[in-house]
Amino acid sequence: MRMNPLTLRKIRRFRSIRRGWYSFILFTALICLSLGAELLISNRALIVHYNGHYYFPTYGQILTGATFGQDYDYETNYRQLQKQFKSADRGDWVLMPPVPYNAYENDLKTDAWPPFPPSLNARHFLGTDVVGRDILARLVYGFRIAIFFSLTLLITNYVIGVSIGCAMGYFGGKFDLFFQRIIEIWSNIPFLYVIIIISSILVPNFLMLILIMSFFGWTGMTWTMRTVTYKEKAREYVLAAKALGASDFRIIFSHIIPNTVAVIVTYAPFSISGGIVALTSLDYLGFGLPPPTPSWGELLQQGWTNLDDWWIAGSVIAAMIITLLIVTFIGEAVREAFDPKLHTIYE
Amino acid sequence: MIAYFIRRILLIIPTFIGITVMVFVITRFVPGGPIERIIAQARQMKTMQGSTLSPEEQSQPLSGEQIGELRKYYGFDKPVLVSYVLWLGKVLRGDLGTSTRYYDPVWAMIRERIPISLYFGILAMLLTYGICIPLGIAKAVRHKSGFDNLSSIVVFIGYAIPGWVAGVLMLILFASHWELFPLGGLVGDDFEDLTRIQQGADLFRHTVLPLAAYVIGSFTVMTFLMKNTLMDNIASDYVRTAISKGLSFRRAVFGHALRNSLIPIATSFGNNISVIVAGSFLIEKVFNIDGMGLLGYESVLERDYPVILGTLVISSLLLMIGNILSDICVAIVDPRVQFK
Amino acid sequence: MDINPNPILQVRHLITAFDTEAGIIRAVDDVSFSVSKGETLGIVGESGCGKSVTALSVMRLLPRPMGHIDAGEILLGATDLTRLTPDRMSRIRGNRISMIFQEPMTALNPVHRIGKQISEVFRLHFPETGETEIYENALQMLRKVGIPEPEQRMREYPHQLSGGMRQRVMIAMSLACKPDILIADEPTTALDVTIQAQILDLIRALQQETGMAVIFITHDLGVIAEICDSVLVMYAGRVAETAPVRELFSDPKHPYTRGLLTSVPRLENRRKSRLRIIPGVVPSLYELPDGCRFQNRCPHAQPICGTQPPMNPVSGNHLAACHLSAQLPPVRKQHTEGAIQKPAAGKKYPAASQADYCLEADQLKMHFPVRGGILLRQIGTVYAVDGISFKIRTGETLGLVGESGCGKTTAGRSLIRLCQPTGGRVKFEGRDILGLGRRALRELRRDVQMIFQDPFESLNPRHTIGDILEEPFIIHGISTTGERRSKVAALLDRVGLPRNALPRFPHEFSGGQRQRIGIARAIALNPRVIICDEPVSALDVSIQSQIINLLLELQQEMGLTCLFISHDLTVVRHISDHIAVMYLGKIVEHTDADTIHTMPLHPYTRALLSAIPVPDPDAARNAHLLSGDVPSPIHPPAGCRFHTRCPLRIPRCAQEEPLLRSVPASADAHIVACHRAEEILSGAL
Amino acid sequence: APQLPEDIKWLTIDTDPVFASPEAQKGGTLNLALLSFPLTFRTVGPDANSSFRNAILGNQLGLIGIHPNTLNIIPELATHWAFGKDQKTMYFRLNPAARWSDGHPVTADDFAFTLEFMRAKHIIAPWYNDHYTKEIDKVIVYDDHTLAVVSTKAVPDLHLRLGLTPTPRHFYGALDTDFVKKYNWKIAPNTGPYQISDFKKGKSVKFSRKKEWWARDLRYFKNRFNVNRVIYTVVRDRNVQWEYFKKGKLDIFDLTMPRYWHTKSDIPEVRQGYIHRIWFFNDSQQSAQGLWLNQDKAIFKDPNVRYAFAHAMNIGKVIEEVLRNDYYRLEGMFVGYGPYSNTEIRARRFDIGRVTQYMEASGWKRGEDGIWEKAGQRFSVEVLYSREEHTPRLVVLKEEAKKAGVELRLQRLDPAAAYKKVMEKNHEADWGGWSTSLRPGFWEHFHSVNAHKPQTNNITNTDDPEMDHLIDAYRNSLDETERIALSLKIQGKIHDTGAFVPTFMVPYVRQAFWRWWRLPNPAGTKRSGDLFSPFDSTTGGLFWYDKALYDETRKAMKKRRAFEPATLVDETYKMATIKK
Ligand SMILES: Nc1ncnc2c1ncn2[C@@H]1O[C@H](COP(=O)(O)OP(=O)(O)OP(=O)(O)O)[C@@H](O)[C@H]1O
Ligand SMILES: Nc1ncnc2c1ncn2[C@@H]1O[C@H](COP(=O)(O)OP(=O)(O)OP(=O)(O)O)[C@@H](O)[C@H]1O
Ligand SMILES: [Mg+2]
Ligand SMILES: [Mg+2]
Repeated sequence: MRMNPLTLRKIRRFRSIRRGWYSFILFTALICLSLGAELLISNRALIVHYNGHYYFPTYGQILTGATFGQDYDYETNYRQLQKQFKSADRGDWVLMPPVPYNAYENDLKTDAWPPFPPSLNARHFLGTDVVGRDILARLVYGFRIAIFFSLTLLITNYVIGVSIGCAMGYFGGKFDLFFQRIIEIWSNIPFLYVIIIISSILVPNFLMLILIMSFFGWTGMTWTMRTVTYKEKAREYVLAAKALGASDFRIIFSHIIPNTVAVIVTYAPFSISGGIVALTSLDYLGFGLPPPTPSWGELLQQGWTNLDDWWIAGSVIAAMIITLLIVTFIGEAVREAFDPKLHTIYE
Repeated sequence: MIAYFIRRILLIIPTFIGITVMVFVITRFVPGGPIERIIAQARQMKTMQGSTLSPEEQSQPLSGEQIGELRKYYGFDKPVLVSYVLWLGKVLRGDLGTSTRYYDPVWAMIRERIPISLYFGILAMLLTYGICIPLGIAKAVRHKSGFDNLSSIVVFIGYAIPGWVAGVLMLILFASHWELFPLGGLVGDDFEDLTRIQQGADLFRHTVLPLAAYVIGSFTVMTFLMKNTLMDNIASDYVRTAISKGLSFRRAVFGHALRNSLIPIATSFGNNISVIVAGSFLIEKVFNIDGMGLLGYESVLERDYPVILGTLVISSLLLMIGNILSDICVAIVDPRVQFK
Repeated sequence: MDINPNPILQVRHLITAFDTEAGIIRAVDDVSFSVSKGETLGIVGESGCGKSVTALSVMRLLPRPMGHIDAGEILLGATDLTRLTPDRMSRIRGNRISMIFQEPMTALNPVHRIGKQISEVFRLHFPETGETEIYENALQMLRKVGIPEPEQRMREYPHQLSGGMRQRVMIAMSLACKPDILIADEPTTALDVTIQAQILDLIRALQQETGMAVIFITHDLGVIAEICDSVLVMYAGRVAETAPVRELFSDPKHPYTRGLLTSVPRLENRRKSRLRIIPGVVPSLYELPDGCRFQNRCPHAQPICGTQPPMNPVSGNHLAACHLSAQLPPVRKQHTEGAIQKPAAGKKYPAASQADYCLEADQLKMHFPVRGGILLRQIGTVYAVDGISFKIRTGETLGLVGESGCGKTTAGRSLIRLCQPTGGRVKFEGRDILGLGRRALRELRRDVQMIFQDPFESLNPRHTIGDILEEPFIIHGISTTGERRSKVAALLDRVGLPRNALPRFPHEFSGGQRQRIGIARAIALNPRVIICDEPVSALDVSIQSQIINLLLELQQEMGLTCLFISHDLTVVRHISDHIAVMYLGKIVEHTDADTIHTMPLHPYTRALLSAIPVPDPDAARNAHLLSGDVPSPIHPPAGCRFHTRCPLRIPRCAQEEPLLRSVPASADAHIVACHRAEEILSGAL
Repeated sequence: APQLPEDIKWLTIDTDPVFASPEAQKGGTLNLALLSFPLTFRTVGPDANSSFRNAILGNQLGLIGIHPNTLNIIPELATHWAFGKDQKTMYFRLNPAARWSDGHPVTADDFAFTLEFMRAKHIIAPWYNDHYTKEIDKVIVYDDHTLAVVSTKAVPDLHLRLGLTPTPRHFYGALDTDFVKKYNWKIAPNTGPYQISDFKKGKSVKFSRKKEWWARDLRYFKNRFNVNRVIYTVVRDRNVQWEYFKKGKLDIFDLTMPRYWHTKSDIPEVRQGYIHRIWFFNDSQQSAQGLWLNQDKAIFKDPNVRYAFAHAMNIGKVIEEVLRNDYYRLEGMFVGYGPYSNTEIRARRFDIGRVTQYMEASGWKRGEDGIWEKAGQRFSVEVLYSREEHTPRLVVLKEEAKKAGVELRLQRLDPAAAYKKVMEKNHEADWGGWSTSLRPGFWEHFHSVNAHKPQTNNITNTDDPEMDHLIDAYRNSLDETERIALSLKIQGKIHDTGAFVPTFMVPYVRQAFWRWWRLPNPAGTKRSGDLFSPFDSTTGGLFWYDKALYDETRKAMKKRRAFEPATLVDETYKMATIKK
């Protein structure tokens, strides 16, 4: 399978738009990092050396304190263990990730109360939130959720939107008219209202939210797809396929849709940032993922109610701006690469 | 052409009915409506006051009969469709009903909010068009120059941050920290006691931040729409023709390319109307502005069905009329369009 | 090296380059020429050879910042245009030099009224003129270019005008200031032959009136022969040859010019004969060979061609950029190489005898509804195809000609049910096609195939050549994957494409190659009938002949029955056995290919034939120039549909629709729909 | 006209201590904030029970009041009262000086009208309809200033039930179907010290002090209700309210939440003494905050599991590390009810050992992820709550519970939805509190008649015949000592059931106020929930505005001169049980 040289050219053009290309690299790196977040940010040790054995607690079942000779049955507190091993000095050691906290645990102190400001010493690089959870950890895990949320949302939205939009454009006529009305109705229904209804009947989880959001989100893509399909449909290669006896299904999926990829791809980054913003807004309003799921909206809410603790609002707003900006830059570069504007001036 | 618009207007009807039916039906399934609130209130009273009644008598706060009467009072006693038709009948007579929370006529409530939304909306629109069109032109002509890149970055930053987040940020910085602007609201508390000029200044101070939050995102779309279409148009044949007639490039751009580039902008005009009136509840919430957005949002939270439906009626009508207006705008600027 | 004694415009060693993504290309490389007052210089060459860029350079209208003049001078009188400030250049444009562009559809600003666009020129160059005077002048110009009802047109928008009208408006605009030089960049390419003839006529007349110099750019040698005094032949950005028009046609001294002249099909050629071709394709400007740019296609190439040839003077002002111009053999008058033999009847395809009709259409109608009103009810009908009948014998070719919009494509498509005809009957080998169910229709598609006009549009840009050629087999579930591969490879061989084309994508090929792919796809399933919808119209002359040859070959080998649609009578005549001429959805004349040329009986056919520019400066011309445009197929004129433009109309034509009938009554072969056919036949008209 | 019984023993009290300060001066404006504009000025009917109703009702006096410190009956509209022998009737003699705000005298008939009014269907308040029909039999009017109120049955604490407030017949007249709409924004005449004088819908409500209030010199009202105006302004966000307060646009800010007390209020204005802070302990019924376990859910059928659950809740840690040791552990469901409270009961403390013990006793084992398991069931409990502010507490509980092998799944629903879910008894554990009344009420929450059916308050679905028996006895007894004994016993049983896990109580109020506001000493009463409550007839209106201090402070602020910062702690009424 060879890459279409047109596509290759677009990719090359994309890479030549440095702002977008570096954003893309950064974004991919961020996603990869967040995928392996457990290795960087976790309260589980990376390696424990105890009694001559090595343990790798990061993934898998919990190791209770008893495993390492502690007197409790719940999950080992590795930070404590590290200190203990150090002071005991019997050759046992614990290697913790750079940020030795997970996104859920409350790092509380008896004589001081969260939120704690950023501290290199405590390894809370961005400080803690109002319950003593590490903000960096919550940002990173929140990012992971948000990004997968918007990716999944993107896929569901596009699958539905592209199919329906394509069908509308391809079949036209009554079918088109009918769906136009449906979409008009759909996009007018107050989306928040439905979210509230759903969240009042059950707590929205990841899948539910995706379902609800795509229930309303698919319409966005249909209009564009419809117009694009109309255009593609009139092109001669479609006629050629028809003349060969190709079925409608084949024409839509093998001929038209591949040709609309450019449109789909140019819209995708903006949909991703849209997804992130939507999830954050919902979380902010309290209709998003249930606590204690790490979420940016919840942090933003915290930041807003604790303006004096600037690092909360500061971290999350900065994270949001950076992420969205990166995605926007990618989107813009993709658009530019796929649809370069002729820059013409005359003397 | 007229037939086209008449058809468009006729098509509003099924859509309108579809939207309102959907929402009407949904309202019937949301927990926490007025009756449930009354029941809850009754229960609360009951706990507080205690009761001496014998156990057999009643363990629930309200009897079925009482609930029945409440249902009647709020019009929940009839089947959904029947009450929908009744409701629709009233709407057609211009009666949007009465709020089940404030017991004010819904239309009065909406009417009170519309000027505020309009105020921000029109300002936002003026600001957006006023900035984006010249900016778009400048960027199109100086594509890929330092100016273009820099302004793109600025505009993209604005685009990346959701308006309400920007609002929060601005409020923290400019209102709370530096105290340059007030913390929200549309006018100060002492507004009435001020002179005209002071009132204007006060209004201005209150307007700056929310307005910025409103427009920050729309800049990008508009600017780039302008830029891209203008670039397309400059590259098109007729501009070359114009120059070959002896026009300078500048005059060709302003005299020929610009008008064609305004067509897509005109298309967005109608949509903006509905956006204007709908407002953004997130921003309104942050800045404590009593606009349409907040009204809608609060009515949802408070299950104020008549208000929900009322705002929906207004906003969806406006949206659909806005779409038609867009078409009309396009028909005005573009002699080619032939709506059939 | 002045060719003209008294040049008004001199271009010297012009180099124009473009910065593109893939690098810098020199679209115009060392081009020199000159024009003097009243002279018409033709620039001819294949697509992409730099004709337009040359013109734009002269106008200083290159799209900045990509395009720039790198060297050379453009002298208008004594001023070097390349050195003028933009401001002063503006004053020259439209005033002393003006230009007409190829695309009349897009060259006018769609949102300004015609009047405004014309007046603008006056306003620009004569700022002191009053409004009424400007209006009068504009009106005057419109009248001059032959626009009927100019007052009304002034108030209209470009989209309300037909292509020919728009081109007239363009001409009016460019002549408004009585320029010294008019540059016409393919002003007629997008137009029909009849309209083209009108426009050429107009330009010629105006030139005579004002004595301006005209630079006429075209790829059509016929047009050159018709209106030019001298010719500049360009090839891949360079000048190949320049000569006075007669000399060029009688004694071309560059092998490329020779190739061009011989590869055009001519009415005097033998039908179905193999055309001379220039093999290969124009090299891309990105990978030009050293030395002569034509060397890879040149039949006379020699080692010396690896060095840049100088402009060798042949005589007076005849120069050719060829090392070998002096040694070339003299041109033979014989332009074709031996005819291709028709397949002997019953030899390869025993079932089909010559008398069998393979495809028959009977009163085929395709009406498109025009919807409107509040409820989108039908408020009108486009009579795109309005009852046409014909029969094609197995193995023969029927040519369908007519002007743009007359319903040729629609006829072709409804024949094979790419759109569902609204009436009539179509029979394929005796079977009725229109009644077929979904299944049967799919089966039918194996036997009836189509080749499309636009070789780029008709190939899915996202599919590789392999995918494209495999698709017919996949759709019809023929063969295993392995077998398919070999079949596809065989197809490539057949249409003369390299095997390594398989994994590549359509746009990696030139137009001619892409059309070969389209042909390969059409013949993949061994069809019996092929509908060719203008398969060569979008191709360059040198490529056109290659494709025509290929089609002829294939038809002969496979015994294909063909419906060949084209607006180019010469091509159609060359390839067809019979020809049907269409006008506004109806067939107006139908006979065998030779007769139509020698004895056209319908005034429309006559006009068509005479409007075709012949690549021969000495040919007599334009006895039957048509006026006006083709009427709209929504409201076809009553009576004879042609009567609105017919030079021979009589009152009866407006009332009574002439029926298709045999003329002379006895001969079955010549049918025509004209009340006055007999008079024409008798030579009275 | 009915005859007053002969042998009536009229009672009145004018010897209980007064609690207002004689130093108080009249004047000033108090600026307060509302989170949202009230939905109505009605006090009955739909949406009338917003927090703003307290402001309106605070200006509606009743026949009698309760002394906030001694809990004795004190006069309000009535000067004298008497108890009938039937233990169903109370007699009242009205203060002839009592006037409505529109100048009409308050008469006995206005009380009769209260009954009519409350029973009217048109007010769309079915609960009131019921209550005034089923609890109160009638009002007997003897003359303009003498009346009797009769309960439908003999009950203990009759005075808590029969102290009606009057309703102005001359204002309402005959009620109609459009009552709700018509009176939504009407300002009804009242008998209290203030009346709404102005309001801007959606923005502010202004109360003005009546210059010639008829009760201003009565013993228990003297030196109270001092400010001239009270302005409530709508500020939709508490954070913004805080900003308003800092700028002096609001006079009072509530600092009960630890974060506000400890960090947020650490601002220059406080450090320089412009703003004072007070921590005032009170002593009244504590609302029953805690986790309510639904015993109808399979997992909570086993008492051992319930006990284990209680022991897995590390409330102590939450108090210590989230609530900054400011909150107190609630030990049982009925704390602060005086003799009625069972002070022996101790809430179950976090104890992994006990959890293990209980769970193992019931045959559970820890699973691979450390959570208890038995027969495919995990010890995973869905905790329902609705207030965002509680999330921090719950996430700490959740993390701690994990150590004890219990998984909490937090489910935050919008209040209406959460309420509905609880009422349908679909919750597993509900995190919430129930408001209080003067005496413990058990029947609602623990009697089996209310179990296993929707829309009742027995949300633990407690169904225990023995408990029923005790509750019935408690309800039927008219003898105070017996009732107290039963109450203590029932509370013991509730503790044994283990279906309620008590969490926190906040037996104090903390507020910040600008320096020119003065408070009496002690700053409030035993039952004060808000030291700057401007209206309430029992505890409100004790503070006053000091013009001199105002001027001094403003001048100092202009000159940037600081005062001694002041943070008062008033432990006069601190509960005995929490005294260190
Ligand atoms: N704006 C441009 N940017 C880059 N390359 C260009 C541009 N315009 C023309 N060219 C290149 O210059 C070469 C000459 O183009 P030109 O338009 O002069 O050809 P032409 O002879 O007029 O062909 P045609 O008959 O198709 O009009 C082409 O190969 C084309 O690729
Ligand atoms: N789908 C359609 N709906 C309505 N009208 C149509 C449709 N297709 C073609 N027509 C009209 O039918 C007429 C004939 O069109 P057709 O494409 O067959 O002409 P043609 O002879 O092939 O012209 P050209 O040389 O430009 O290709 C035109 O006027 C065209 O506008
Ligand atoms: Mg060209
Ligand atoms: Mg065609």
